[in-house]
Amino acid sequence: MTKAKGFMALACLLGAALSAFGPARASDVDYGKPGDPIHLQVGYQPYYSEAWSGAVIDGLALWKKYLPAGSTVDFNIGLQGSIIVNAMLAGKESIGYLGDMPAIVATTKRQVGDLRIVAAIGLGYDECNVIFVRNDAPRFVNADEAVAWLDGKTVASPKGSCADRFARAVFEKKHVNPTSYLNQSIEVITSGFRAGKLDGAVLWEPTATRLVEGSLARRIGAGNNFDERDGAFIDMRADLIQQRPDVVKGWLEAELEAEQYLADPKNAVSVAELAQAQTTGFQKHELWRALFGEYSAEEGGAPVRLTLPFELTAPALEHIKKATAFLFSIKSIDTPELPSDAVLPELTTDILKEHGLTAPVGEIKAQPESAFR
Amino acid sequence: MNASQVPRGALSLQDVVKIYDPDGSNVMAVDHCSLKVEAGEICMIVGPSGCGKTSLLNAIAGFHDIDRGSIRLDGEVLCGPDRRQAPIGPDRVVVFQNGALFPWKTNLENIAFGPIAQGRLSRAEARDKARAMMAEAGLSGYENDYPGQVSSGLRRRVEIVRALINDPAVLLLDEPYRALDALTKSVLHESLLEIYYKTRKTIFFITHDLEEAIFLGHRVVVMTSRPCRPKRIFDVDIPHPRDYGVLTSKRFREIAAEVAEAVNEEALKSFTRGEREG
Amino acid sequence: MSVAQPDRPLLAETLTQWAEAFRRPTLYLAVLGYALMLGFWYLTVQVLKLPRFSQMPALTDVMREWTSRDPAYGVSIFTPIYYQHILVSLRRIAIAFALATSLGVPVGLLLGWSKAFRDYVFPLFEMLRPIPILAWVPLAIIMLPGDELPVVYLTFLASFFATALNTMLGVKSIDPAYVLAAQCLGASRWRIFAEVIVPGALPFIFTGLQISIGVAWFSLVAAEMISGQFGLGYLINTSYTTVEYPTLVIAMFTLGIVGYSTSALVRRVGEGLMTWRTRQLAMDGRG
Amino acid sequence: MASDVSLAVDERERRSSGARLRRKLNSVSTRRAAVSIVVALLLWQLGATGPSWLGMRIPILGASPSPVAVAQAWSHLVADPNYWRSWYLSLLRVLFGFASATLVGVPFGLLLAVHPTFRAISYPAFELLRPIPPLAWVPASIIFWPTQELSIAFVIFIGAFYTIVINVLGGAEAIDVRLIQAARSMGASRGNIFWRLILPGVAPSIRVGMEVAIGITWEVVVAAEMISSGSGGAGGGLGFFIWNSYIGGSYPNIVVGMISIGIAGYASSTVVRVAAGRLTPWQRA
Repeated sequence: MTKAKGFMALACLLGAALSAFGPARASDVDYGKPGDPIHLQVGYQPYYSEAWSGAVIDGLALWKKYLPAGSTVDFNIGLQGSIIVNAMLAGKESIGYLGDMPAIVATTKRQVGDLRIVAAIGLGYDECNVIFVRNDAPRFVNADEAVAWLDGKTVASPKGSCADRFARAVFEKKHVNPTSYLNQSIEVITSGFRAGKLDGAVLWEPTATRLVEGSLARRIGAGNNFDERDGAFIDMRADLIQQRPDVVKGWLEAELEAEQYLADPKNAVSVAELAQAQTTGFQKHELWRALFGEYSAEEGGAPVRLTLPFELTAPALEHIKKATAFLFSIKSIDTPELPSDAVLPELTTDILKEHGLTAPVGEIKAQPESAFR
Repeated sequence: MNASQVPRGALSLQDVVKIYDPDGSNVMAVDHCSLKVEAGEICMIVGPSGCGKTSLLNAIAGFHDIDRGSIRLDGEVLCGPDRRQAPIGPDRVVVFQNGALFPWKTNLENIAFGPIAQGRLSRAEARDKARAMMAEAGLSGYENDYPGQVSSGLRRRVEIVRALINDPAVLLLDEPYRALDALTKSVLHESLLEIYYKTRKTIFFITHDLEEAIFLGHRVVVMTSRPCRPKRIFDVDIPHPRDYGVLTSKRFREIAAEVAEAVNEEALKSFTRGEREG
Repeated sequence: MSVAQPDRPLLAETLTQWAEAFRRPTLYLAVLGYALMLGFWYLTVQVLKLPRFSQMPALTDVMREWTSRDPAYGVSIFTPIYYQHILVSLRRIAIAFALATSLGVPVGLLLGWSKAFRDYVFPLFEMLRPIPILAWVPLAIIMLPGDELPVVYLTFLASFFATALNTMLGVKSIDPAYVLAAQCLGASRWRIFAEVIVPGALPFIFTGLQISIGVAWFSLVAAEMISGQFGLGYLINTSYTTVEYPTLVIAMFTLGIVGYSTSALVRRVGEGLMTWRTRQLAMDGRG
Repeated sequence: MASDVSLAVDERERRSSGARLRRKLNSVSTRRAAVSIVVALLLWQLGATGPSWLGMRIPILGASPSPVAVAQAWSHLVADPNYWRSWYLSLLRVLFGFASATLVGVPFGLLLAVHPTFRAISYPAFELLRPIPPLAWVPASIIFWPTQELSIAFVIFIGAFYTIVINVLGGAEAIDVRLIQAARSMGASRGNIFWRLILPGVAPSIRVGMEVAIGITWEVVVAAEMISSGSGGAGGGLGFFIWNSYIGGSYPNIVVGMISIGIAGYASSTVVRVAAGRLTPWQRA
């Protein structure tokens, strides 16, 4: 037994050595002092048109104007918001462009990482909430009939995304029960339709327009048909907000300029070109139509494709509140309401006041086909 | 199983040649070997290791073909010019060097395997006959054990009984007692003789052990080194039935000296050639 | 491997073994080993919050979630969904394993026994085998209808190769003397196949089955992660994308436990069926 | 009638490799192998191009790309540098994961075998995690490790590590205890018993462990690349190449990727077999 005692001693020694590390708030990332150049890691989604303001900041390098000299920014592509949330929680990224569900879920993981919602960059009805059925599905009179058809079918949607939240909200509202509700990424869904394996899917633009233009599936409705909004937000790590208010303000200034650029109709085509440069497998027209083109009413289209609140306006806060309650009911998060300081509206409100602007800072109206050249 | 049947098991090998042709460098294992074994005779084959004795036995059993000459059993052609390879059959049962009892069958099932496989007896009849033969061979009580559970000596006796139940014309024994200790060997020699005296089966027995050859055999055939051919045949004129007392008799010593001298000559030749154990 | 003496009642036998176990130090050392591992996990994640470790789910959170009546993310031993994931995975493993065994063993026996069959089939076999099973995932998704079939197919493929190969090795390992002895005793080619080749290859077949169940779990997890619905692999991947880390760890440990018990079952069944083998091993082989 | 089991006299000494090779080439089995491969390819070609000659799609085979399409795709890819880059990346990951697993696994296995108390403590914990398949570690590994490269390397490490340790342990236990007693009776110290006796005794099972482990590393690297590419990684490698071909809808490339991995796997296991063979010269087959 003497050997065992030896090992016991060794184990205690090991424990002591580890605790010598000192319980520094190890999970905080050190961003340096205000004014120093900063090396930012940003998680953004060129494959999610509601959050294209991130793509515009990257494409036009707007961040250079507002961040301290010598700073660098790495733009990391996430195929869906929750991938970015994982990276932000792990401290690999500190700013994230997220759909409503991941943005909300991110603020409920305090024991892993402290993230806050700082800006509402888009509110709409058919940017994230778009429903598809297979091409050979029967003709439907309206969206309700189409959704009813999905009962007992195979439906796919990227779990943990804004589309997932919308899909489950609609299925609950319309008492629809697909036999298999698959968790598949937007890519797998695209090839799933190509291989004829899916009956339906719920996903976001621009992949939605790609399915339509590639005639891989048929769009049968969106948020407008079910009075279900979709929204996109910016989350930031609390330690970044606390250590570097200058960088946060600078980034939000760049965000404001990007949203104003998006709101100007004549920039539509250049935004599409810019998005094409940051994605693979998309035609320019698909990207243009995803945010700026028009869709018929029965396809769930509406004259206004997207409003750009920038500030956390009342409708944006209402949407967050409603979505949080729903996410708790389906056990996606473990609290019925977000912590009080999870949402920080004052950051964007101050900037708007400085610029003498009021939210929303812009609106994207559907343009006729002729507008694309 | 009475001895009054027409005596069977007369083997005659004429001019048998066996050439192995692994990768073109053909090696002659058996060189114009001619040998006659009377019905009911215990014929002992002795020779240096790797001299081709086993190939001879394999040819008789039909495990492989021969290149020239012929082998007859009771006058019938087993293999010859028009049929190179003898058919394998229960008339010539082989008992292998390190045993071939099926480990997954009990001793009884092993013995009953032959008659059932040939369809001569029903499962029940075969089992009864096997149980009777085991009793006769002093093996009762071990029927339901697996071979792995009994001693190697006992296993060897079960294997002999497994051969005998098919009433073969010839028993082909390929150094069956090689891996056994001297004590077990002597017990097995006596049990083999006991069985022989009851059945008078022809026994074609290959061995390295000179004393074993002389003690058991009517005749001892000393083979040359590779390629093997009968070099000298000794008649062991000690009368049967024999018991272990024979080993110390003068006549036994004389024969042993002569046989040893003939064998050593060949053994030296094959040793210098670095023959591995055949 | 000690063989329990049949005359002493089994209960007495196990009780004495338990009593001995408690006296020997190994039990305490094993507990120490587990304590050290869990302690390391608890220490680094919760107490010290080391740089990389702080993101990992905490030991107490995982345990609380696993055993809570109303788990935060809906998965614990008290929720039916937990058992649905386990059952779906087990069903897939069972189907794939059964198919792989019922196809793999005969093919393996034929590969070992008949030269013609081996000449024709083995080259194809050897060309397909080096391709990692999971490289088949995209092709499986495209070629096979539905989302259940590709997952089962992948699991089947991994097991099939393992079973067939080991069965073939089993046939090859049989001492030729048995075949010749059976021929001497007048057995037909078919009877030799049934009463010599098959029993003779059994030990290898059972090692093959144990490898096959392990490989099956290996492929099932990955297949479920990529394209499945329900199942432990699926649960692992989904709880990653939806940032439910405690559920992720629960799924991993559950997978470990379920995987281990199925392999142990296969091993126990194997040993049971081969009574002659176990007794033979106890008597240290044939003389 | 006798089955293929031959009872030829010992032929190994008289075998000359030249003759053996020539004999093997035109032997019956090689001809049959050629026939079966050609027939398989033909069936696949006909199956895949069902509509062209049969007018309708054949159920399962119909969805697969035809061998001709695969060959064409491969001819384009050969000129494409990042096809070879994915080879390079996957090979790098396999090598890195395999080497680290061997460097850690062999000593750990030996320590388990030699040191009873260490074994009593760490083996149960080691066994607790063993049934968890390596790929179940991918998400946890992505969370834990800072870069995607490290995450995949860790998963490969897990796959190979367990195999090597189990084999080394098995090998050490199989050493005939009488050898150790004999060495000890000749006054051998613990040190040289280990170096002179246990290590060479375990060498063959280290070799087997490495050969099995390299196979597993290929299984793991492909899947890890696929899974992590599914969750946002952009790491490249043959697994990623296959996944990208699937996503991009260019199905012939998928089959090219599969065959490439088969070749890479086969080549690396041969290299390991030869290299590890050095470990046990006395075991020359």
